[in-house]
Amino acid sequence: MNWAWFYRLGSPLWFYQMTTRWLPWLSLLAFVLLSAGLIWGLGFAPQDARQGNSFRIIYLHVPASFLALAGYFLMAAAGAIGLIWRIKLSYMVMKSAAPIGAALTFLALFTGAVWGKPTWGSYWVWDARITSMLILLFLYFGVLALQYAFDNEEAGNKASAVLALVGTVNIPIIYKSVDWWFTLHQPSTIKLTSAPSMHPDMFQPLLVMILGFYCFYFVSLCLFTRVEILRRERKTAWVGELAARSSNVVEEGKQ
Amino acid sequence: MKKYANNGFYAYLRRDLRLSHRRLGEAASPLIFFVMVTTLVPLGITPDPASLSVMASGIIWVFALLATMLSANGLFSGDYQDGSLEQLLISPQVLVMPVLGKITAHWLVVGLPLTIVSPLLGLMLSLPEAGYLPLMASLALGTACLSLLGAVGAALTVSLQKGGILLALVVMPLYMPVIIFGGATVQYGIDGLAWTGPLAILGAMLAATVALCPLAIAGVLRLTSIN
Amino acid sequence: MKFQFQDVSQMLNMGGHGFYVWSAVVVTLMIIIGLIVRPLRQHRIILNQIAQDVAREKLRKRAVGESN
Amino acid sequence: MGNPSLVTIENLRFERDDTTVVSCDQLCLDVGDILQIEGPNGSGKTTLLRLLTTALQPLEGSILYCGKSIAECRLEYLSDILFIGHQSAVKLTLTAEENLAWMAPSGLDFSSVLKALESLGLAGYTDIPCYKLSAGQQRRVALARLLVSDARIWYLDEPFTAIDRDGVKLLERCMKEHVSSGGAVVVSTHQNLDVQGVRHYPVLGGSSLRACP
Repeated sequence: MNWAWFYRLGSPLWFYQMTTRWLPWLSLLAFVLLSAGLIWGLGFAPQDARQGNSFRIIYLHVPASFLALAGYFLMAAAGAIGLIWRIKLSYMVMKSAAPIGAALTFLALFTGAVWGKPTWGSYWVWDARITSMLILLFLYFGVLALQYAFDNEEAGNKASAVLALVGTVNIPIIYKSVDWWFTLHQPSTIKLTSAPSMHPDMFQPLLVMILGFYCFYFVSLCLFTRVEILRRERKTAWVGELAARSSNVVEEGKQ
Repeated sequence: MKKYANNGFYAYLRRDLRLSHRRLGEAASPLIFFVMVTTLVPLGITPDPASLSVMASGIIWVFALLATMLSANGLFSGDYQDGSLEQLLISPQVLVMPVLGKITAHWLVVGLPLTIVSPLLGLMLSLPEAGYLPLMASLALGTACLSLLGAVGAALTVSLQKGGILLALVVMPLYMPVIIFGGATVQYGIDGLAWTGPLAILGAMLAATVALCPLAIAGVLRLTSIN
Repeated sequence: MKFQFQDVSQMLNMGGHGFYVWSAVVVTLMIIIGLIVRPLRQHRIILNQIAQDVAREKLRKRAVGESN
Repeated sequence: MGNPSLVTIENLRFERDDTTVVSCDQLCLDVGDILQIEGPNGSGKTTLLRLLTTALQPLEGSILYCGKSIAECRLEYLSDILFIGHQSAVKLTLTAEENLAWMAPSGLDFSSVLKALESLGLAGYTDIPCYKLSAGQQRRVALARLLVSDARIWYLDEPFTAIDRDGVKLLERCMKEHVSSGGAVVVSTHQNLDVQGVRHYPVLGGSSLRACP
């Protein structure tokens, strides 16, 4: 069972070259999807009967919370691969996934809060989904803080990988217990998240936005990972040559 | 296979209890913290018994959580400083048992006294009559859960100098389900509902953490003892 | 599927909810652009630093070469 | 105990932050050996010892105990080694007796613990908490393990720090007795031991070790 292809998959050089080729196309696709979805959702989708136009924030809130959660699982998976097969690249992917996930979770919280104001009259509502999203943000902060607390890079990667795994085990428990807690205290009010059977005209732009957010997520992840690769492999030959080549380009441009 | 005095669950349980016994002042500080900080509430918010009794169960649970978390740091940092953690890592035994022994010792020194003292604080915060039994039951199980989860945080931050506050940051989200069901148990008791329901869920959480946390801790101690 | 608003001012107002919708859109765009621009900037900074390291290394080697 | 040597290292390599800290092609430790690891500070001596005691995971290569890789007979190997590192692993609030009884093999009677401590010049200091002892005395409590332990392989990381001259002599005598009675010692120190038949092992840090001398 030769694992050559698997380890080749894990080589930073291969990842860097592969992303140099594919990244422009992926970012173009992300741009098209996002702008189309946004214009469609904000401009063309029909108004919601009860919430009026404020429901349009769903086109930002739902994709962001999807990505926030999916991002955490991706980060934990990258950490697990790093721990089990000791592939340096997967640690780099984990390190890059953390800040993006945290930013998207914050975005989900912000859009949720802004959405709460017109529908419920106050920015912060202890709704089940919003509360679980807040705890997810704390989980992200835990991983980020642990990552940069160690001066030994190796220990930092392993500790935050384990924390991400522990967090993954806890996420379903947290979500279930927050839902249960929510029904305990406010059984009557409608839940923000119960996706009302949406009119197809409203639903299609949401799908486009979710796809757009996924593409954007992978573009950003690749960009952050490439920076991490350069930082970690700065002593290798190919990085030195790459840097030399790019700085010449800059000098020629200057003359 | 040669056997050693320091192998296994009871060896570490006895040793840690003896260590805490030698430094009783230090061991009792979480308890004193728990009592003192609970007296802040009437001073800070309101001494009026009616409004206190509404908040009593939540307050006691939150401060029990904080007391356990503050004391979790000492679980491994003492051993790390004087080198006995390294001796533990290379001792011929499965790492899970001594870790469980240390956590049980931590619970006996911190969790149990909190549970025993909690009715006294219930009195101070005018907790309704029906709340005392569920309070003690939920704290007994809950503090054990908190000790186990806090130990995971302690293992993650053991090699850091300023690990204390980071431990709180790392462990706090993991504590949230425990406090939800802990508070709910007492609330159900006060409202006259069957409070054994949430208590059972707390028991399930304890079973899960007893099974999984020592494994995670053993893994983390081996991985991050690099320097 | 037709455009929901007659003119720009109605689109901005969005039946009174315009402020919330547009503030959410603005923050979303800021975060998305930020998550793209920041790594690109870091990428350029690191490349320049490495280029300087490589140049400095060459200098040192040449100096050592001349000295012995 | 079979003809393969007690501990064999085969092309061991360990990296820290992408720099090779330890790379040892071949090293064999037989019964009756005293192996002294020498080298400037930071040349990887302690890392090599920590690799031998499985505290660190090597990047490549393997360590064999009596011919079997330690991955298979991990508990057996660990029960046969004794490691004394820079830190003395002595709990300051416990007394010297309690500390030694804690680190000694189980079933060891109290008198032999006392005898070991006294022979290291700690008579009279054995029942007071260790924070009352000086650093040298605390170090001796850790070294008293050598007298009570029945592990065959000793890994000693700079055991002579904070130990006075006659303490050093006593330790060298212990090593000689241990080695002659079927044990082996790997010691990393800067002092030269006046013991015959010591094999020297310079660790050059970063560069690869020469083969078995």
